Amino acid sequence: MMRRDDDAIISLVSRTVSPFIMIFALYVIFHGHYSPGGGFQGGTMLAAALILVRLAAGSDLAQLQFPRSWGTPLGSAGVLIYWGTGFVSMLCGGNFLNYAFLPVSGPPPHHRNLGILFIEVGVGLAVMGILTAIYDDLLEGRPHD
Amino acid sequence: MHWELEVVLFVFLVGAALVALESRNLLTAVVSLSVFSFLSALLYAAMGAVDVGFTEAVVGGGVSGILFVVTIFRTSRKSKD
Amino acid sequence: MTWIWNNSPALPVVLLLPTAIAIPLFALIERRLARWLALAVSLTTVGLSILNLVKALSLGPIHYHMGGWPPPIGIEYVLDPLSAFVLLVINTIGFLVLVHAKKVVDREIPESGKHVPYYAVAVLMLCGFNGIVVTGDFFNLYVWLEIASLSLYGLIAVGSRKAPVAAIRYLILGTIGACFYLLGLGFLFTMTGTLNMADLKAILPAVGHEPAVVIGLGLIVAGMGLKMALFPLHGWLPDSYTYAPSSSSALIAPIGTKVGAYVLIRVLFFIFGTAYVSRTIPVTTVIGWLAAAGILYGSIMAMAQTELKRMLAYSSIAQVGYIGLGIGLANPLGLIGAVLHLMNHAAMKALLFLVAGNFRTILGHSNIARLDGSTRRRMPWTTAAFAVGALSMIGIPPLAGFFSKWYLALGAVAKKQWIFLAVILLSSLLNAVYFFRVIERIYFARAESSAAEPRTEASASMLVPVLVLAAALIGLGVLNAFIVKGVIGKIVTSAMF
Amino acid sequence: MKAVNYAVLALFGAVLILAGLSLPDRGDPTAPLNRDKSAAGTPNAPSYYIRNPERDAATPNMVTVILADYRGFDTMGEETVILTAGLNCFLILRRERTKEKRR
Amino acid sequence: MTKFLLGHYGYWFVFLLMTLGFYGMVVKKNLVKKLIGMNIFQVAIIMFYLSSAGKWKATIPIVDPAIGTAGTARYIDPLQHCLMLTAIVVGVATSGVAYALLITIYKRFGTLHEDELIERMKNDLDME
Repeated sequence: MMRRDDDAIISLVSRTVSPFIMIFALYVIFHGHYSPGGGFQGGTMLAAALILVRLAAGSDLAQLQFPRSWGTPLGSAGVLIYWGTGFVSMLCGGNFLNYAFLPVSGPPPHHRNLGILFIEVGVGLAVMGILTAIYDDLLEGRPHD
Repeated sequence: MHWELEVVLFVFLVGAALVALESRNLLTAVVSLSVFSFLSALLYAAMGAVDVGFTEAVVGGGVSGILFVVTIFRTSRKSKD
Repeated sequence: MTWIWNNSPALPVVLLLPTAIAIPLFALIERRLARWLALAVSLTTVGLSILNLVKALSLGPIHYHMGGWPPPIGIEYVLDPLSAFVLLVINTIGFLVLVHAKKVVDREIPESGKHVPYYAVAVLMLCGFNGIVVTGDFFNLYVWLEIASLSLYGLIAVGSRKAPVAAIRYLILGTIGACFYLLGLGFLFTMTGTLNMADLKAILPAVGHEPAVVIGLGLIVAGMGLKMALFPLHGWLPDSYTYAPSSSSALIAPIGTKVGAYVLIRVLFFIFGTAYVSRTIPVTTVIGWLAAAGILYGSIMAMAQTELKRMLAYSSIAQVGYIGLGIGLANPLGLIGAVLHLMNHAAMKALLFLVAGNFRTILGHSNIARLDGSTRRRMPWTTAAFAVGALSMIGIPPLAGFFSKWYLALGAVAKKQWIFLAVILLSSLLNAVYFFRVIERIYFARAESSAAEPRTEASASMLVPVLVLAAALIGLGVLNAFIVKGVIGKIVTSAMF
Repeated sequence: MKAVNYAVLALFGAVLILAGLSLPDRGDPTAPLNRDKSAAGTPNAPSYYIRNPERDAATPNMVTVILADYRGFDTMGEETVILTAGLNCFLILRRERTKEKRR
Repeated sequence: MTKFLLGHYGYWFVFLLMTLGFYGMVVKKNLVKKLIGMNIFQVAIIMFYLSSAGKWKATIPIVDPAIGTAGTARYIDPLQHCLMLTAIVVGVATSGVAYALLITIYKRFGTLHEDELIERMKNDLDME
């Protein structure tokens, strides 16, 4: 952000909390079938954890954790996972996004369950990558340099 | 759905919205907007929409607020109305 | 082959989306791939839309269930003659503009790092518009509308220095429009309990008298009016078109506003039905009068402009007014006029904005006062194409622009709306005044420097789309009876008159 | 100009109140939203969504199933919206880093 | 009367918030204030959908084995929740683009007040 004073407490707390937010975010993504939550919430929390470190340690130091150039590619990959799940079911004879045609074993409800999991992961990746990228872009070209 | 809880939250929401709109200091306005978002997340949960409440709490109270504050820091903090 | 045949309604959207993602990734390998990918995918969608049009005309409405769920439960894509027709218009114009874009983008966007995301966002915009046109679900329409609008804001904002201001004004007004749409949809949804268009149409007779439904329809019309720049809601348009890069204006002007018009036609005549929107509540009458006012306002403002692009922008307000007028007439002839003008205006405006882009690239400006005979000598083909486009805008008979006005006039006569007829005639006159001003400067003004200037015609990638569009204007005019009978006639018979 | 703005605002509020008067009661199980069949006799989507997610997708959270399966295409559009926003920020704000270094 | 009040009070609050947001968008001159109004408007629309979704004496839309899925009156409508999740994302995306535009505008013209912006644009020499 602007000028930053290195505060030991802020740095310590944010670095300690950030991994726990990430773990909880992963839980939210993968447990979305059974409880409130899902890809979008989890992805936003992952982005929040990354942004927290960026806020506390400064954008330059946080590059070690999550480089600036990863945001957009990861986000694109997330959308591609979503689209790919739909497209594979299209190639296997169903309509677009018809998970019952996914080439996995088991009865159709199981296919759909798995399909939902795939796209939740895609959504999570996409949201995490792109929100972080937006944050980085907003900070690009700081006034003082 | 519990109407007593909802009415209280609605009143707070209107207050937060007014502060956000009328404050001359944009930072106050933005923080007030975050409060607004968080209260609305509570309201969604009170209405039974836990998923939406969760999302709004994470997005409105968290990431969107941060992005807005970043914007304020990159631009100006004062407003004439 | 059968796979393509079965999935053709969904394929344009399904193919455009991953291309938009692939463009930045492939551009890491080779910068020039970005443009070629965009061109390839938009050419593919043109082919698919031709297939879709043939399919919709021969087999009747085609329903494609996303995820295999039947309509009230899942989202369905519907291809009927109207959506297939608009799809073809949009994709063809998009392809031609993208072919033209290279030099303009090179010149008008200074940072070369922005070219790659520019193409990606342009493809996303096409994807959004394709989605809007084919979808049969109101909420899905909102989602694609947002994609298209967000891309438009970005495409405008990379223009000249003042472009971001125009973009944020467009963003705020556009978001108001989208919010109105969502709110109106909320009212409709709360009253009927469905989001599917066909389902809503079946339920409406039971609840049509409720104020909430009427107001929901009003809010949707207001939101779409904002998106298509209907007269009192046009505030965002002139600045956006002027300051955006020429290739963006050439994408937005023909496509962006037309999609708003398409949604209005779809909602008013295909879901609520003519009897409801013209007799139970007078929505179309209001639209008609506003459109008439917009035609006069746009034409008069266009006469006062000295900048070619700004003049074209005001002329767009007037031309969108014609479509609104056709909607306002609410009779079959008026609808024929509106749909025909949707296509003709898309071709004409694309042509004129591309010519403005050529002027800017070759001459470095597009100021009307500085165009003169030397412009004609330097760029004979471009100026000839401009003349064709301008004559078509005025409505000289063998060209396409004449026929849509002709059907609108017939519709006004059939409805005995003499004022609308007078507005159409008067505005043709005004069109003639402001376009002849430009043609006069190009063809009859003497060049300031008498020295013979070398011919510096635009390069092939910029010239071919312009010439194709000019030829298309002549062709559409000549084949007009065929199009009206073969395609638009089927659209009108499927509407609820 | 200011007066016009306030007039638009008043009109908007009045229209909303008028519409609100005819809306069905909140939380009424017999409102058109919550019936099993719509007025035209077509099946009503929300009640289908409540009854069948476990049978169709073996997932108890109805919102997840609707979001990802029944109306999955909406969600793909939503992801595309986010992607569009990201690419737009890229387009509007990002400058080329290699060039800056060379300067 | 009580039934009407109990069934509609939520709508009045929501409409009040909507009007507040719309007021911010059309009356306020500062662009940041306009964006704040936009956010409030969007949140109010989300609330409108959710208030129409609720049912008295119903539980959250996650299948509870103790209730079963035979009676739809025991669960809150899940469809609006799903729609509004999408709407929230759309709102965030719109705001993201708007922030980017605000930063660019401030860098170029040094103000976010609409009247001043028009004034400075007039004096700007870039004639395009």
